[in-house]
Amino acid sequence: MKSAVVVFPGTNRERDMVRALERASGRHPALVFHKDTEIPPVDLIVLPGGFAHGDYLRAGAMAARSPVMREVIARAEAGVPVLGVCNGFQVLTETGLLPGALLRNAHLRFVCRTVTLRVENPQTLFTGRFAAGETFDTPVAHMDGNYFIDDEGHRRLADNGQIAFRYVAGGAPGEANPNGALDDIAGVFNESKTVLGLMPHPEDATDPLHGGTDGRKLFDGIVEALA
Amino acid sequence: MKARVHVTLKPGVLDPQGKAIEHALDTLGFGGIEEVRQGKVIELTLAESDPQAARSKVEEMCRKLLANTVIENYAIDLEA
Amino acid sequence: MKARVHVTLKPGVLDPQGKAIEHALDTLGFGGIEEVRQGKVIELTLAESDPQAARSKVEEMCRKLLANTVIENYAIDLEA
Amino acid sequence: MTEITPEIVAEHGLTPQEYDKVLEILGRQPNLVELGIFSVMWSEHCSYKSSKRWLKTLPTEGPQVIQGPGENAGVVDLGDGLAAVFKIESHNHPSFIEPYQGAATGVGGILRDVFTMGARPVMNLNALRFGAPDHPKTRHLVSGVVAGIGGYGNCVGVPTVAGEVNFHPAYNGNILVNAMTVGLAPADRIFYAKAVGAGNPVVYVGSKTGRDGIHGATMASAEFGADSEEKRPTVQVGDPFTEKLLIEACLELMATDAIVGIQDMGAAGLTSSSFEMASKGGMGVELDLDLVPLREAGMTPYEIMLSESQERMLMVLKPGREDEARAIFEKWDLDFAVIGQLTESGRMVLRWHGETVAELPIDPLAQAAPEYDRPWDEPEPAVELDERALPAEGDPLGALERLLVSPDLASRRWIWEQYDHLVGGDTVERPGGDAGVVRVAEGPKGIAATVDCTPRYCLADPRSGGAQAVAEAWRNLNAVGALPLAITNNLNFGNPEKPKIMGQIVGCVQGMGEAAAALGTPVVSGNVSLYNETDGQAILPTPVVGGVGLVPDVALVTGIGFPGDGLEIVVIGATQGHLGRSIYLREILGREEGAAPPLDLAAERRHGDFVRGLIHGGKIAACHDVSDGGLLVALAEMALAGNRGCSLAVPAGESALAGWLFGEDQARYIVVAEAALPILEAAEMAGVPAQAVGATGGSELQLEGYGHTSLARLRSLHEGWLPGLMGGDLVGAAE
Ligand SMILES: Nc1ncnc2c1ncn2[C@@H]1O[C@H](COP(=O)(O)OP(=O)(O)O)[C@@H](O)[C@H]1O
Ligand SMILES: [Mg+2]
Repeated sequence: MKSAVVVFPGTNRERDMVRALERASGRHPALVFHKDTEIPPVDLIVLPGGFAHGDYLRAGAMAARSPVMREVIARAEAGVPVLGVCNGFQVLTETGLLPGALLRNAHLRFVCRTVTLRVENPQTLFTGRFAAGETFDTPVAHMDGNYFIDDEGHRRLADNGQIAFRYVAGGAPGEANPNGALDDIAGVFNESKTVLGLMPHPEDATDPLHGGTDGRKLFDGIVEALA
Repeated sequence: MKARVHVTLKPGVLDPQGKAIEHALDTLGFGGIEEVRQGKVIELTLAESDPQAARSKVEEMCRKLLANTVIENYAIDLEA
Repeated sequence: MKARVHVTLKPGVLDPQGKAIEHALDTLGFGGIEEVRQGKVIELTLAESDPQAARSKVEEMCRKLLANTVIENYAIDLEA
Repeated sequence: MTEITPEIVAEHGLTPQEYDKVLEILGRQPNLVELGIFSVMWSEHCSYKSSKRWLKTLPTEGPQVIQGPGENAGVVDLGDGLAAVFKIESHNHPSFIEPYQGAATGVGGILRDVFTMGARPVMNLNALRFGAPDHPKTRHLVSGVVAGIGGYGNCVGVPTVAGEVNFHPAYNGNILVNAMTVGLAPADRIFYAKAVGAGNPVVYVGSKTGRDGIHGATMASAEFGADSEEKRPTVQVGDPFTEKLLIEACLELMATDAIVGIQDMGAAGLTSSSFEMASKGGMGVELDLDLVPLREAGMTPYEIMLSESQERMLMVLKPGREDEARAIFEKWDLDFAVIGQLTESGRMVLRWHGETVAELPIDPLAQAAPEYDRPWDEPEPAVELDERALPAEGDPLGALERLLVSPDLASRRWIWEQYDHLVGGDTVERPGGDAGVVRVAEGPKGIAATVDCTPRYCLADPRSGGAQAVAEAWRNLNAVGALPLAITNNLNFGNPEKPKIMGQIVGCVQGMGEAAAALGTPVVSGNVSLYNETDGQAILPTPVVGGVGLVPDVALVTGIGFPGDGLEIVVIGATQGHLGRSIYLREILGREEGAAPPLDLAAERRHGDFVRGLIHGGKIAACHDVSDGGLLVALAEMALAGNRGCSLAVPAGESALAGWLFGEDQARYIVVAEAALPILEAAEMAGVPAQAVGATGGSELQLEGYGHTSLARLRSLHEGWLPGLMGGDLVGAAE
């Protein structure tokens, strides 16, 4: 599987992501800079975590309008799978590739801790290695992860299997839902399930030293689907 | 010419900051507060001096960047 | 009664957000922007109906919570 | 031109004697710009005039030391061509005035000190001291400081992996915010602040200069009065996004050989950075202030030279390399301006609008910086606590519960969950253990780091308290399996012009020096923050020690949590039951008195080496040092971390129970292993006291003869206190 990781000014989890992709695919992803207007031919485009443009104005807002994103949108519309993690998820909602928006955490604090996720739709190219309802642990680290969507959008997500993961009880002490997200939503797909955005960081749960390797299933599944 | 853009959350969108302020004001002993909403105000100083042209330019900025119309409304005030 | 509080950075205080917005608008091809500053607007719905009393109450809220007077100024507008 | 009156001199924090020296050096009256420069260069903050005499006594050398004090940060060798670059710095006064921005810019400042030397920052730590939990300002300060530290470090993408927090009324009017950064650099590519080569261009990069924090350095050097909040100086606002770009751009340029010298603009901004660089290289410098990128119109040379705007650096480049450097900074959307050059003159010449606005001799000004041997009182020895006169402890588990919810022992999770402690994907030990550990260069090596100080001991006995801070850092590093390499320190004290306070400084520095020598951890960098007093009330003496160690293989790192059932628990080190100055004495008996626990540095070293050997030999499954709260608290922490209970046999008689369970004897660790016996035997061979005390298992903490308490209950108490305190999170700006 060939992949590309997009780096905006202020992105800071690109290395974590690169290593997770390497572990799963055995190949080094291409790094693409925000000013680039071309992306090499790849099977997967990844928007990693961080604070693109400082997350000033709104998380992901400025990154969503950078030159490289025009190409990302074009590829996504042509069916190339896109994965956005944390800041990457925020960027994807700002471009409209994913529905909804990510508001400030309900408690207004940054939150970094391990959470437990439940897989809500295992029949996608991203989640094929999981069973329906399977739970796994992964860290979160964000300030704006409070997923919001209006009632009608919410209904459509639910009806169409677009809710990818929900926060459930299990992880560290504290509430299961770390940010107040509507309906405990941690990640969503686009309508055709070729774009996935999620707040947690599966890439930081791929090495025994991370304290758990549950995140590998996600990456291994993607590699398997796209090989 | 100066433009002031107010960006506010649409009614019905949860406003964690507004909620927190409401709660804090309450804790500080301020009673009689029915609702608090927090928004952004963005002040732009423009070279443009024609109000009509300035407004349409700022409109475009709002649609393209300043507001996320999935969750936010915006309003523009111009000052000479 | 509604009160609208504008909280803005004092002149001279660095405004990283405003700076970044300015830069982003520039990159999007909007020329002729001389300065951008970002502030907050807080809308309060109060039970109080007397303008005088409302204003002095909101004044106090600003000093105690809404504005950080070390780096911010505030202005209050009342609407009936 | 402004007439320089005695009032103006005094406003600049210079004494009449110091001003006489100014006149002597210049042979004329200074103008205002020049006076401003003298004022910041000779401030306590920049000149260390009260502490220098004592700092010189600290051990700073060792085979592992690549760079000791005197540069932006210290550098130690990690082997394999790698070096750790680290320093700690205070941002106490600004954080009290504006907690979010004060703490945030503190983190920004220490990050710059580290990447200035060519290192990529890989871990942040912080040591915080707040007033009494119920003081009306405390919640607001805690909430702002923690959010500010997180806001900056999280955005820049450096994991915050460890720290410490104390609450005490002595900090009501002066909180302490000490931030530490550890970076990783190639050992043969360290960058220094020394500028050489006449004609070489002086280059300004980063953010524009505004009117921020003018006189921050002098503010950090003056005592607070009740009116300080009124006189609020312009507070600096941090821009972590720009800092992140600055890190990337600087490291990119550092990969070339274009840089001659580089220095961040910290306190006293352009003045101290240009002065220090020229002074170190024995050069002169000429700056054209019209070329400095400015944020505001109408700034004067005085303001330009004294501004403390953040996220700026000064560099001297090799001639002809400007374009190459400019391209990198422009790629990252940062300002870049050649603002002057080095000269042979040995003088600093500032030009503005075609005129010379200041001309100062560099060396005489640096050499003549005041240095005081301030009078100091030998601290009075604390009276030993008569432990036999204490009431017998009839309810040890009840006492444990009360200790676990006490301000200094309750869980800090509420704080460190606001710090991104995982970014980078290399965090091996998260906050909550003994030291933070980060894997470096794809492993197997790692760096461990910790910050420690026990101010209540320092108050009782500055000398032993200063030593204890070093010993505790040493212990925390050993406990994760790191070989301690070196330390940095942040000396936080009251007004040094008072002999009593000066006596605390002298004692703590002496103790720190003795311990650093005995434990083989030289001091390679540090920071001094004096005048932490409000209305004559000084803080507790707080000489914070930041320790850095090498983990040879991160796979060997031991955590504090009990990893399984049926493991045997061994205490390394002698338990004598010293209760003087303990948390037990303060929290359970309401007394802050007695002598600090005695410290035996030779034993400390022996026990530490022994424990590290066990870890490297793969002989133990978990390890925790015993510190605040004593043995039972340490065991409870291990049980909670592993979510597994234990049972404990109490060898002591009823009368000595409290001392055995809660005494704070030094040089102790708890280790757990499959079997105690081999460890006891090895300890005996090594001349190290060791005692088997119990075994792990179950969901309760059981104290034979005294009943049990459930982990669930302990957890809810331990985890509940800080969130409970901070409950009404958003506390008023002006509260
Ligand atoms: N300000 C802080 N930032 C990050 N971690 C912290 C902070 N304060 C405390 N911690 C973490 O909480 C744990 C307990 O702190 P402390 O009791 O001071 O440890 P120790 O007794 O081992 O020095 C440690 O892992 C420490 O790193
Ligand atoms: Mg410890």
